Amino acid sequence: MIIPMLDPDVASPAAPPRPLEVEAVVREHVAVNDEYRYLSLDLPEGAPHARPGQFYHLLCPGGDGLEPFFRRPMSVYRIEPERNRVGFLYKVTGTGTAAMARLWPGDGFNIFGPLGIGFTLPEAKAPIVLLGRGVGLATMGPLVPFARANGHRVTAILSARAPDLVMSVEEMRAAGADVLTVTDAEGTSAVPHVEGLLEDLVAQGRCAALYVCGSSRLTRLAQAVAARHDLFGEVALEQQMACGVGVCFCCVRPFRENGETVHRRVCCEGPVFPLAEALA
Amino acid sequence: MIIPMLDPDVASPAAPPRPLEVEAVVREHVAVNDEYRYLSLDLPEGAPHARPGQFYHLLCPGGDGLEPFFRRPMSVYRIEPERNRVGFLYKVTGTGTAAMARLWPGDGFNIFGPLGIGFTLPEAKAPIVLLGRGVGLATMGPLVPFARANGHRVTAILSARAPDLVMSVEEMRAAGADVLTVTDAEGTSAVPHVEGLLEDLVAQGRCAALYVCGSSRLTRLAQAVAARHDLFGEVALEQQMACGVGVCFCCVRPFRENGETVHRRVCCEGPVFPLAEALA
Amino acid sequence: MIDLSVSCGGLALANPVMPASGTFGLEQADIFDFERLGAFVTKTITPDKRLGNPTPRVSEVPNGMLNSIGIPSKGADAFVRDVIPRFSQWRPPLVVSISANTPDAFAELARAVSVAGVAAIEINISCPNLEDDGKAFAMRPESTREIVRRLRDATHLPLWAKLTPNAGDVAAVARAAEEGGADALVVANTILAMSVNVETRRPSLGNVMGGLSGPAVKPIILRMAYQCARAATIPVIGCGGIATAKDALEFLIVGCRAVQVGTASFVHPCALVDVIDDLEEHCRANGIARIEDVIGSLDLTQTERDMMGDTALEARA
Amino acid sequence: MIDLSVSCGGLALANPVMPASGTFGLEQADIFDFERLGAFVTKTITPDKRLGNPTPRVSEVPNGMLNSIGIPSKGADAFVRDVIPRFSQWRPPLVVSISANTPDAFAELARAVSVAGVAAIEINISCPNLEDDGKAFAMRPESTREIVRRLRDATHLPLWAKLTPNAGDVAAVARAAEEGGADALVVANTILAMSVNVETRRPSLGNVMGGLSGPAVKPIILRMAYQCARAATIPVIGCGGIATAKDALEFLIVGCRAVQVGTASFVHPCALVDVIDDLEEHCRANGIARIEDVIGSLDLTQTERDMMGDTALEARA
Ligand SMILES: Cc1cc2nc3c(=O)[nH]c(=O)nc-3n(C[C@H](O)[C@H](O)[C@H](O)COP(=O)(O)OP(=O)(O)OC[C@H]3O[C@@H](n4cnc5c(N)ncnc54)[C@H](O)[C@@H]3O)c2cc1C
Ligand SMILES: Cc1cc2nc3c(=O)[nH]c(=O)nc-3n(C[C@H](O)[C@H](O)[C@H](O)COP(=O)(O)OP(=O)(O)OC[C@H]3O[C@@H](n4cnc5c(N)ncnc54)[C@H](O)[C@@H]3O)c2cc1C
Ligand SMILES: Cc1cc2nc3c(=O)[nH]c(=O)nc-3n(C[C@H](O)[C@H](O)[C@H](O)COP(=O)(O)O)c2cc1C
Ligand SMILES: Cc1cc2nc3c(=O)[nH]c(=O)nc-3n(C[C@H](O)[C@H](O)[C@H](O)COP(=O)(O)O)c2cc1C
Ligand code: FES
Ligand code: FES
Repeated sequence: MIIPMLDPDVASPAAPPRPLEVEAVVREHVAVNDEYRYLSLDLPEGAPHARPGQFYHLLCPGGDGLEPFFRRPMSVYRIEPERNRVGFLYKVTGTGTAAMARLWPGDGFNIFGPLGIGFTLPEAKAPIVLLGRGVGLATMGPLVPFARANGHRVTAILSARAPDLVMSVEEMRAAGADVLTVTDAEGTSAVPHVEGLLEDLVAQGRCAALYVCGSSRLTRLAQAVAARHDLFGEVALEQQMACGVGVCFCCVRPFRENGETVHRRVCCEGPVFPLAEALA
Repeated sequence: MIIPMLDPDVASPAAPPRPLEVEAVVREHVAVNDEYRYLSLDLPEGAPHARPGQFYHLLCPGGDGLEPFFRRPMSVYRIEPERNRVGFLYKVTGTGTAAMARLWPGDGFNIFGPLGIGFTLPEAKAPIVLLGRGVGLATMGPLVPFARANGHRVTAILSARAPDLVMSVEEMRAAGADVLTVTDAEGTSAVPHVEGLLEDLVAQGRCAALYVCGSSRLTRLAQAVAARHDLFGEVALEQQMACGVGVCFCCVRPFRENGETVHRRVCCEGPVFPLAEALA
Repeated sequence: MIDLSVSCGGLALANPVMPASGTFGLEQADIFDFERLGAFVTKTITPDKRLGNPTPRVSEVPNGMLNSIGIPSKGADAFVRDVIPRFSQWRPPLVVSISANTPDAFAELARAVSVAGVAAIEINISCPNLEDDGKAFAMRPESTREIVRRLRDATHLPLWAKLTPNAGDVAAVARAAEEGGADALVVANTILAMSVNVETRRPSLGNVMGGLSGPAVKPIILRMAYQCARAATIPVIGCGGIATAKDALEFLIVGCRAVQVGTASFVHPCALVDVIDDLEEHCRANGIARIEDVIGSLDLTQTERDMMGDTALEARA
Repeated sequence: MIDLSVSCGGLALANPVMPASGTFGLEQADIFDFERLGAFVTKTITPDKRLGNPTPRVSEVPNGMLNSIGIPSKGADAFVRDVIPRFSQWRPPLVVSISANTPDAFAELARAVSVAGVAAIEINISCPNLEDDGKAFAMRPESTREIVRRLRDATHLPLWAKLTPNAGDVAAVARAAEEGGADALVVANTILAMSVNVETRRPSLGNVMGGLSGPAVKPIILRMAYQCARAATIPVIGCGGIATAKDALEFLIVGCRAVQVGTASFVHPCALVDVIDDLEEHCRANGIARIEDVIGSLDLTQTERDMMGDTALEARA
């Protein structure tokens, strides 16, 4: 099954949309592979729409011993303004996502968003490279059609444990990206090999900007390569969240800011940050 | 719809059955009138069965903002050992019963019981009179077929706010009881009038024993009549419960015991008590 | 038209509902209408810059959450310069929460924030997330009386003393705060707690222990608010597990003149406004003209309620 | 074969799980197998006959309950004569819980229950449901040291001191109880709380305030059990909101040598036996040979867990 991540005709609005708590309705809920599920929601009239890299804060339904108290942050995987829908690609890891996995088409689902700061594209249609692993792919998904729609060449390097767990390959190709996959099983996901791939892309003039998500190992690699060639770069980070809007300060991560270490909030100063400043 | 309360061929076991926590399955769940619902459950193999006047402690399912913490006590309304079923007649009054009202056929329902001490019949097939109001009728229901099966003539005086709210009339008639109804609407439920009915029954030799439930006003009346004519009598009482088995002492009610006031636990010393001793 | 206004701790509030410190900030300005609030209460600030505690800083528990945020702070100067002025665009009064580890620093900070645009100072003498096994000024009446007196001398602004529920005798601490010169009591901060991941055998919080908040604490804090309202003559502001108007009403009924809503806003971003709307709706539905009439209206005539009593009965028969 | 046995407060227990006082009685003998329990703990008795508090005596709250049962008691003589002998038919040791309002009466009662068939005495110096606004001996270290010392002299049996979570400094009270001669600490009793029916504006309990118990208190009591285990050298028995083996494990991991299960039995009548079975299952599944190895195994090496760390990642990639 192919799930396009962004409708080609979408350009990003100037100002970030104002977040809203809305009661969405489950349209489609399917297993993408053994580990990941895709959830598509119908939004109420007038609901704001997200930009690539933004997330929603989901109120997963309790019951049967699963009582998630906090909302759960999820990146938008598919953005469909004209159909007034939003889609998430997620992995069941604990209480909240397990509760979420019980949703049926037609069920109501309380979501709050869109939240956070999304990806920014480099100047002048410069070619970009996406580097992602695990749920990181979900976060990077919509960046492909977004970049293509804005005239950037896109190469995506997707990493996973095994070939059958690499996601979004067809989706990203369909969206116009050149896709390379590396896996632990094939022994191609090790840092030296990936570094080689990146260097080749840089040499071929296909990597003016680097976007990474889903692994601190890959983040550190991307930081090295970007520094070496002075490339624009961004990293999407994760941290546990309570408020999701910047007031509780639970979601901080450390960054390097002219010499000293500072804390930034993933929910509102991110989740997308300048690649060079993250302490991965 | 007529819901028989006890299968004719049932005689009460000698010793009270050992209570069990079991996962029952909803068989039937219907509205009897605007206020009352009937719930029939299939019991797992080997589940014990109740005696008239006993109750189950129900674990009403949480969800959607309804989170009952305690179990809820409910008298058995229908006892079907050979079909391995049990039925409850209940009114939605708050959190727990509202949660209960959401059960669908096929749903599991965790119930614990049977609990408490049920009704006892008088000697020598003596004729008995039931006096009940509101949910009290649910508690008295199975007493009719139980008494008839043991050769007692049964007269039931059923009280309610309005004629359409008097329940179990057909059921009790079908089970072999003479049924009189009194209602506030018709102005026939006032104590003096009901007292007249009772006195007539005593005079006609139809009232060797009195069973009352659902109203302290009627309980006091029954106590007076029983004392006047030295009749055997029992009253089924209600009190909020936590453990349901006699250890927490939250369900006490006051009783007169040779002169002094004592507390007895409704869950295990009742819910059925000697009529004369209750302080109604 | 229902009158929701109350006077509380030296301020006249349009309604008795305000955010709890640490759960509110300018970031929410585009999420709900700030004009609707009874007051603004800012995140506690400290004299100087701080990073706060290690992550994980929060953990969920049944019906509540633990937090060990600590008090990350940009320092007083930055706050006075950058934050306070921005609140002047809205009508509700601004209450600034402050904390410090020594009386001197505390007094100095009180002076520093006694500036135009600040309507009252909430003194967080109770934050259980700092070091010292959760102890704080407000753990003991004496230390409470002292620090409040000290701060009373340091500012002309109304002083709200925020108590800790970890104290053994909150009512005595409440009296001490009043004697010290507090204009109101906020009851209360979070309850020191912890949880453990049985798989990793690690505490769920980077700081090991943290403060419990949310619905789980409501029955405990409601009891303390009731005890404080009886023990002190200054207004009590209830704070602990309030998520709905019904919760707020419980606090008002036992004698609180206002309430603060914290954790609930993390679950429902517009909880504050919802509580205000539903309070008004409750008053309308129950023929209550002024919210003042609800305050302290607890009915202690305990008729033993009879499950079979004919009153109960009429309701059920 | 997993070894669940523990030595605790002068007793050798087949497993670390026992009922909490006031939630257990002979009435349960036909509901679950008494032989399975680590120990029996009886409802607190007082020197003389008592009726207990007015109804309603319980009220449910989110994830827990309030109770103001008080201590209805048939008196010591009836208990010694009629109840104690009946427990001799089972193997687990019998722990008798006692309470009184004066040191003399307390000591007298301790003597009275120091009879054959009783393995240890749990002294309830913490019941928050009696008069005096919930105060109790265990509210202060001094009064705790005194009463324990007094009772230590009154009986040769192991003494378990049950503390109150309403005290401001539970660790200090724990040390005081140890100094007084207690053989173990039970942490803890219920937390004083209340709730209000906003329709009737009446307290939900006949006694206005009552003790909170159930899952809602677990994070608070777990923190106190951890503090007491660090402060005292005698065994700590955790008690508060334990409903599952996972809950029990949290208490064992922070250093408790045993646990008590109370309110959970009201929701699931066989909770005690379920907790024991699941504890054993957890040990089997995790290759733990002796439950002793779990006790006090809290891992405080706080590596800041990284949501993106490659370990976390391998789990999620
Ligand atoms: C900005 C952002 C975007 C994300 N996008 C996606 C996505 O598109 N697809 C996807 O599968 N996952 C995504 N995640 C991770 C996702 O939030 C967690 O997998 C999820 O919260 C786990 O919740 P749980 O209840 O199943 O697990 P539990 O372990 O029960 O969660 C316990 C607590 O920890 C928090 N938590 C656990 N893991 C994470 C994590 N990795 N990041 C943040 N909080 C966590 C939960 O929110 C909850 O508060 C994203 C996280 C962030 C911060
Ligand atoms: C032995 C016994 C038999 C009963 N049989 C029936 C029956 O057959 N049909 C029927 O409709 N009702 C019966 N009741 C009453 C029934 O238990 C209550 O209507 C029910 O518990 C209300 O729960 P709720 O959550 O809907 O109400 P809520 O008001 O939300 O309940 C709050 C708390 O009060 C308790 N409570 C409220 N009302 C009563 C009451 N009248 N008696 C005891 N506890 C109460 C609840 O159990 C709960 O613990 C019986 C009660 C007892 C004690
Ligand atoms: C994430 C978080 C941060 C908090 N920070 C502060 C703070 O800085 N100062 C303070 O006085 N209280 C702070 N609190 C406590 C709240 O103000 C409030 O007293 C407590 O959470 C109980 O209310 P609630 O249950 O409505 O959240 C914080 C609470 C939370 C959950
Ligand atoms: C209904 C009830 C009665 C109780 N009676 C007593 C008692 O008599 N003596 C005592 O020391 N603790 C008593 N307790 C407190 C419990 O023993 C236990 O300390 C508390 O409930 C916390 O544990 P839990 O959350 O597992 O219930 C009682 C608790 C409840 C709920
Ligand atoms: S989640 Fe509250 S500040 Fe980021
Ligand atoms: S409900 Fe516990 S003793 Fe009756």
